[in-house]
Amino acid sequence: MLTKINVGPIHPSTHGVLRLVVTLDGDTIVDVEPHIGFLHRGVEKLAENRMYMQSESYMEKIDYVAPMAYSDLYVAAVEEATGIHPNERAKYVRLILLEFQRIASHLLWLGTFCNDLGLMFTMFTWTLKDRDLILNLLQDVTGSRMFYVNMRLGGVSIDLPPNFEEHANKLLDYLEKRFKEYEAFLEKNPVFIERTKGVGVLKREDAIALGVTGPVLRASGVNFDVRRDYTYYAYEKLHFIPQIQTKGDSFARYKVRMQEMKESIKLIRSALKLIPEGDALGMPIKLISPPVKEKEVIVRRELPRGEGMIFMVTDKQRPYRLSLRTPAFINLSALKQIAKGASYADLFSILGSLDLVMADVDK
Amino acid sequence: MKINKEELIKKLKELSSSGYNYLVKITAVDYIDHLEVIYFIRNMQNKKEENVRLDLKNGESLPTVIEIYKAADYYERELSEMFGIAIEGREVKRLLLEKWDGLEAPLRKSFQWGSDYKSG
Amino acid sequence: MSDERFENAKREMEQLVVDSLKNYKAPVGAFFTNLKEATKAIASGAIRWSRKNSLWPMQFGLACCAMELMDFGASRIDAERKGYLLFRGTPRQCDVMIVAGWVTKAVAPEVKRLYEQMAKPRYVIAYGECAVSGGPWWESYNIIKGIDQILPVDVYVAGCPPKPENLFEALMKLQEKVGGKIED
Amino acid sequence: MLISSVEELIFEVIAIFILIVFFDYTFGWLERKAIAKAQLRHGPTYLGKFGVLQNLADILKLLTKENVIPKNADKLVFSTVPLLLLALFIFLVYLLPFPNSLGIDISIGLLAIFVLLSFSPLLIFLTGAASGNKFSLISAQRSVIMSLAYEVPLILSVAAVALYTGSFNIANIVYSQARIPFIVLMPIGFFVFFIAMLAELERPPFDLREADSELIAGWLVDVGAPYYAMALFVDYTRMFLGSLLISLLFLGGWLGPYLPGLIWLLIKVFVVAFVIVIIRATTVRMRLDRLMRFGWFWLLPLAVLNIIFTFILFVK
Repeated sequence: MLTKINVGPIHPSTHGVLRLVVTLDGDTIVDVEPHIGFLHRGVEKLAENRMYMQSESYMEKIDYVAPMAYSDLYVAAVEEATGIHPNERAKYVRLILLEFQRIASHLLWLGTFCNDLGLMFTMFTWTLKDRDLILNLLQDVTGSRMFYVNMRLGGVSIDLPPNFEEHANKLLDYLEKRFKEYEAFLEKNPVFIERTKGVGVLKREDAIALGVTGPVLRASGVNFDVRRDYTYYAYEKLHFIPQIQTKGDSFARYKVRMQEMKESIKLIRSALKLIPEGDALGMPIKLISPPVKEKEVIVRRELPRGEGMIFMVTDKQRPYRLSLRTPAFINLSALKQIAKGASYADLFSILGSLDLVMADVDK
Repeated sequence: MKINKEELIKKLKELSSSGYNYLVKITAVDYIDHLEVIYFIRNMQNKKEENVRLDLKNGESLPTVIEIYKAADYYERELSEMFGIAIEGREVKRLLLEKWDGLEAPLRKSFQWGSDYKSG
Repeated sequence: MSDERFENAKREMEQLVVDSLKNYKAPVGAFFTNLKEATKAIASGAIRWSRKNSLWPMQFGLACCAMELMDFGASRIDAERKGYLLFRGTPRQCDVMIVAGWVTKAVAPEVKRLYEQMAKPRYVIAYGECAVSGGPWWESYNIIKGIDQILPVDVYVAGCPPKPENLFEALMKLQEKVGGKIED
Repeated sequence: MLISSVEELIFEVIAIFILIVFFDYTFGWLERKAIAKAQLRHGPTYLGKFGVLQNLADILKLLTKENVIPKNADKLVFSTVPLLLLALFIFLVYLLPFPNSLGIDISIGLLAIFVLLSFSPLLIFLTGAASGNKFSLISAQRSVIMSLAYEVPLILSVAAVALYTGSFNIANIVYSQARIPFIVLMPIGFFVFFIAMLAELERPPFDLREADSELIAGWLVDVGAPYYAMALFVDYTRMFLGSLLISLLFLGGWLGPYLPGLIWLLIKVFVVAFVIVIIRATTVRMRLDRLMRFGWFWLLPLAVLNIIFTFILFVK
């Protein structure tokens, strides 16, 4: 006998406002139908009616877990259109800040993922504490706790403070120690292994066919990372290596993110060594931005959740059409395939392992 | 590359069999007198990217490519409600604007986006 | 003529007084009435004290501000110090609904329904610009401009997003309101 | 001990009820504090010294909140069964022996307790099924299925104890641990009993019925605030019962040097309860099918092995 269960739109584990209509046969999931759009507010339309640099704040609110990554994506698109490119130091500064943002985002994911598995709030508070330290560091740099709006054409709004390197290194040492603890805490727990290994398997072919991105794609054994394959800023110089797992289950997705955090630490460390002296400040925001040179712009960035892409058709002072490829949107579409055949209890750990931000899905 | 609407399925099949197996995005641009639909596809082996473009007249429908790329599901649904493009060959349920009572597709240039602004 | 009418009225009034006295039960003892009132006062005081000091928020986040809501419960702010924690997922057992994020036209009926499912007494905090007035999405085609259009809001917290400390302060304000210090 | 007069009965009833309330309140506060410490927080601090009054405020508030009974619910069952559940657990505590000849110590106490204890999944099932909510219904189903997994090993591990002592009287069991507590004699049995008891107490990693992240609050989803206060009371009383049983059957009960019996018993009970809280703070939830497999492939053989060992080594 099939039972239909409505989960959401407001449910503790849907990470925002997501409605799932789950069809169950006993305890096995036969079908999951996500209903989205509860947070849709039309960012693309709003951006069409704003001057170029006015939209940056909107872009940050698309993905509130990693706002800086989105503002970087958008500003990079405008930079591409206007032909004002960041100098060498600005590239490094952006890279450092973005990698810190990636660690913060993954830390939050780890906490909520453990919540979904039923470890009520212990891991969550631990990772949030570490995330807070990163946010404090970013606050020292940008002046804001959550929405930074610190990317400017050709650089950043405020350069790194003089004692930044010392602070950052101290924080990185601390984080490295914590990651070891987390790994020991989780991977030595047989129940955690049991709940994640072999659960929610997404095969390599399916991952490509469904178009999933980011850590989900890499966990399925596809060697693709925008940071390497469409390299930008200084990733090539820092010998960046994408983190790949082959199993494609929840554990692989966990592992990829864990390794990515460590890789980010490595990247920041070497970037801090190689960063050139000089000035990283960009153009201050003015209502009238520099003239646009390109007709169409395509920009790709590796956001914490996956590959973000902006396709922009430019007008004189504002985008004629701004098309966003948000990673969580396409990762959610894979849920139906992954969750089929899993037990109801695993639905939320699978959902959690995809690392969805609903505002990112709904645009 | 720019193609005709009739060639779309054939062209995409050709590309997907030659290794372009990853659909990055389907998007559309409203040029008031016509619509341009763009398929971004990628070869996961050598990471090359190709975009296939076609022009649609207003009110014209678009053939579905879900047979070739599974990922097209959500993108086509999004297109159909954001631009009001009808999709041939599949049932298209609403996606983002499930409970929306607006009549016009919001991303068309003719959409009166400021109308609500005054009443609020 | 007029005297007679006055007489009649006077008699009726007396009769009314006598009748009303018949229904009046004399107090058994002044002590007992005082005790009853005292218990009543103590009980209502205790209830007010308990309501004031245990405001459980609902585990319910909509958008950006939910991030700060998480931080509010985590170790830096630790909302449990004043009894603001024990996030319950079900609306039946919560007191405070913290609307953290923008409310779209699609989700507004759900939020309203959730509010109606909460048991009385219930309070609403509009947390962040979007819930207060629509905030940056003021011009969007799919947004409700302020949660107060559909729910009675007790405390507004402005900011985009407000820091978790601000939410703590807002709950302290709500405490004062529940405790009777601030009139509605 | 047998009860000789009405006064004694009343005294016992009141004394044990005070004990239950004392434990429930202290444990409720301690658990909040311990969990908060595990999560690098402080827990309640403002209300009273170290926030001891926080739970009082919470309970009072819950009891005075509006009681919502959903339209789809079976009103009679929904509003009476939680009360029955509470009564059941309080009654079960009365069946246990306490030092200083407190408690109704009947000769088949052990048997009676485990027979009555197996009613609790049924009552939870009734509450869940009566509330007319699908999440509660799933929780109710889980409740019954779960009991299949842990009930048999639980009873078998207790059977070894009874086999060794040759008595169903719990006081006798306690006194036969005068030299060595049973945790040393049959560690396997203790392990099985402890795990099965965790499942019985609905504590993580076996809190499948009240799985917050999946079922919101399980069988308590549609329960109104006053009933939730009652459910909390049930939870803590059950906790008291569980840790009492563990300390009476395996840790030597109230026997111990120097200190009076009641103190020893409370110390043991709180230690057991604390261990259970630590487990709650550090482990993720198990899945139903894995729990079944664990129960039947691990706990049951271990329990049988324990009985065989006990029989060969001590009884012959």
